[in-house]
Amino acid sequence: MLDKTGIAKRIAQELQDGWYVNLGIGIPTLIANYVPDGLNVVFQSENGILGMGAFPIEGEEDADLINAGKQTITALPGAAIFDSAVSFAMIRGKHIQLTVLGAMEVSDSGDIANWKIPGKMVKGMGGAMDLVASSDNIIVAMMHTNRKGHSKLLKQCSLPLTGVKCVKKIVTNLAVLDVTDQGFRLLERAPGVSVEDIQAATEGRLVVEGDIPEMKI
Amino acid sequence: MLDKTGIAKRIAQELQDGWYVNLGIGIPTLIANYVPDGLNVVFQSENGILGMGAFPIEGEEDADLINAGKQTITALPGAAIFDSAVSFAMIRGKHIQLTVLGAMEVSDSGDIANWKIPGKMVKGMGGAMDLVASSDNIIVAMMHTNRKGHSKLLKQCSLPLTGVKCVKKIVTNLAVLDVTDQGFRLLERAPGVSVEDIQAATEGRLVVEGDIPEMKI
Amino acid sequence: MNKIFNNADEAIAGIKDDMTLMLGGFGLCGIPENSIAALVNKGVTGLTCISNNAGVDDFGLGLLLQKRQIKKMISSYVGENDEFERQMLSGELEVDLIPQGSLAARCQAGGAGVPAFFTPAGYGTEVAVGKEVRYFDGKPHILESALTADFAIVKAWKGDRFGNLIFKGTARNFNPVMAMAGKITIAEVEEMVEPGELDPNFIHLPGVFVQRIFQGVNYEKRIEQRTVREKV
Amino acid sequence: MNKIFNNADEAIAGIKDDMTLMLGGFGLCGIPENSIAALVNKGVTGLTCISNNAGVDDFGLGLLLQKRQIKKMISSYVGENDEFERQMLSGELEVDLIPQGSLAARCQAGGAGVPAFFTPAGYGTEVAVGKEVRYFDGKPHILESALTADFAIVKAWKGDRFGNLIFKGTARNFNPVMAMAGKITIAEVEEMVEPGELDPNFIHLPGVFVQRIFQGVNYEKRIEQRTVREKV
Repeated sequence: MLDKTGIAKRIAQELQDGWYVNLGIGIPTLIANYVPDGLNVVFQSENGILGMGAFPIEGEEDADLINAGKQTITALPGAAIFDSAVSFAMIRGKHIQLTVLGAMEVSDSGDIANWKIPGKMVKGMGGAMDLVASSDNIIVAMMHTNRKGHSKLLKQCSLPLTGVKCVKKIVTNLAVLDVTDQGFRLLERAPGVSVEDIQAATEGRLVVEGDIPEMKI
Repeated sequence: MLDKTGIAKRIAQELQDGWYVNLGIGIPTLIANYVPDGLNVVFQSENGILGMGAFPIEGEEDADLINAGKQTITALPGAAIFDSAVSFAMIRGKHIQLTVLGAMEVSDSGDIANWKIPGKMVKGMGGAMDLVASSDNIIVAMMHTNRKGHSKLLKQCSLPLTGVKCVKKIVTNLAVLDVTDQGFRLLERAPGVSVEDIQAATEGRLVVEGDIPEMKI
Repeated sequence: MNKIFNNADEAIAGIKDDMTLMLGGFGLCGIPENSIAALVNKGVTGLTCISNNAGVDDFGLGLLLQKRQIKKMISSYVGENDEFERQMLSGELEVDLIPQGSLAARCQAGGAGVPAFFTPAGYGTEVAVGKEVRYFDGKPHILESALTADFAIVKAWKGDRFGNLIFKGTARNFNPVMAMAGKITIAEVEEMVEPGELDPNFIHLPGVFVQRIFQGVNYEKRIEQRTVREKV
Repeated sequence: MNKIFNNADEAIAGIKDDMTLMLGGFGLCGIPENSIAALVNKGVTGLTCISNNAGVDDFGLGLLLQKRQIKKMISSYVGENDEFERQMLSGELEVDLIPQGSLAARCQAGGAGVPAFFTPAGYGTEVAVGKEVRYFDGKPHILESALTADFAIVKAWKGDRFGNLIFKGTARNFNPVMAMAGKITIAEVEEMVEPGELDPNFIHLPGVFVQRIFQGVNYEKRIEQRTVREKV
């Protein structure tokens, strides 16, 4: 079974040289720490920066330089700063090659719910609806089940949707799965996790074909 | 009767302090030379500059600094340069207080034709269609009649339109007129021009009420 | 051409109860601190505020929420504010949540005289309820309308008396597009400079979009998430 | 991340007959001189060129017109070019004239994933023929669609290997919006600089929109209307 860091490491393997990548808050943010050596990847933050670097050295924080999670950041050489309209022009216009975000639920047709729990506090969708509606390459990073142990990979989402038929790949603490016309297709098992474990934790349609290899982290 | 310079001088009297103004090619361009003392007016050129100044001193021409007429220009202190999308955002969004342009024909309901003569060379509308469709304050600067002596102030435009019901005021070599629901309303006569002269040169509906004063240039 | 006002109190003259305001900023980054303080001081109520976020409990728009001056918030993300949560759940506060990119594009459209446009964002979600759906290249889009405001209030780094503005870092965010969309736009700046000091080639927002400008004071520039690394 | 190509000939690799190109520039100001020369040299034909103007007889896109490489022009203004006039009147050249602001907005929309938007420009004219009309606030608007291109070719002042660009003066014009709208965007620059030399805060076009960049040579920068005043 993977922890959050493991999920981030596994998703980092999906990165390709020259990609522009938007990482959501939470697990996705960790991915920036595990970019494979030799790959040039540029991170976009939707509040208006390309070329986001590491956190600043203590004492060098700049209130005017933050990411979409409102964290203080730095800008790398070659960075560019822009306004919110330009930021979402690059998102909506498909100039970003990969979007990774968290989710509360994903359906086996690729629907995603991650912004609202009716009756509870609603924090808002932020840029998530624009991101999932626009990107051709969306990976969801999340735990396979929620705190109550219920599957988050469902036939149908029960929560209000963020986007429909948009998720391409899911990396959880248990597995790597693609979303296909036939439902979730199991690609890899987390270390020490069996196909049966994954089947038990997956409510939506699950396609298991042939031998399912264990992830290499 | 006014010459082109006279028309420009008369229109310059319409300027108000603090206005942003777009001047078309031809007579309108001359207006910049006759801004009344003490008035601050900023000229916009739709290729992407606010705060257009005089022509450069010989030898100081910069190929990268032109106006929409492709003439070399200078930028005044406080000028701003921007791209074509921003330029027309300010035009379409009504941030420009006055647009002055030439015309081949104007109808007595405020339609304007100034971009195309069928069967002849068509140069294109440039920014004129955006300007006339957007501005609340459009003044046409033109001769009252064409080279053949035919009126350019018509019941209906015969040429392909640039915009409908948009012209607010017309300053010609003979007169100043507003466009009203009743047609052209005569406001002023050019020096030495009689109401009868203007009536004879105006094909569209012309409203003449009371004494029509002579222009003061 | 002189758009300079003496201070925030004078610059916000004319803002009345029940008006619609746009306020720039992302979280607490690039927010018009002086103008918000002046609005609290002025006590106008029934405001509809269009702003990406709603501040925190004791800063930013949270200050207006505390005083119950806001009737409705139009935002994309409103977490991190207990008073906001209380007012929303009790029904005291109306909240219209819209996708962040659509918020930016709707402001830009409002400033640019584009009354409506199609976007894929929000299709199939509750954001799309009641909105026209149309397919382009086989993909569904919804029709979104332009946003404008009685007053837009933005914060810039430097500005001149023509209203030309430049912003610093990611404090730019929504400020330029909201400045375009205000019927009257008020800009507060950290530093007022003489016309010509800002290079015409590198102005982020041309002055034509700004009607009032003033030199702000005592910027707190609070940081929401202070994240640092150790010096190696 | 290295998008640098050695020269125009290499940068335009993959441009084939019958493709759609966007070319930045206003008149002869800010046009991609090196790329146009390379296209002439390559001899591709049947091109649809989206560009505000069509050059003059012996410069700019006029060079491609002379060689009959252009099948169709999509522009707002095409005066000052006798060969253009001849080809258009003889029917050899298709011409689609569209309002300049709509051209800019359609490119911007194409780059921004907005498939269509409403504008007042052109309502009641032949530009509106066949287009949907809708009233907003009692005023008629027409629905315009986004423009994209197989390749966008732009000219910048300075750029780096990430594709970040800055432009000089009014040579900016259509270059940024067209750069956003190309499936592949080629930028030629007067000066290539190292990443970090361009201040991130003052980049006109973020590199994400540029796929190829090269250092141009021998810029002629011809002036169409040399207007001067006397030194007093």
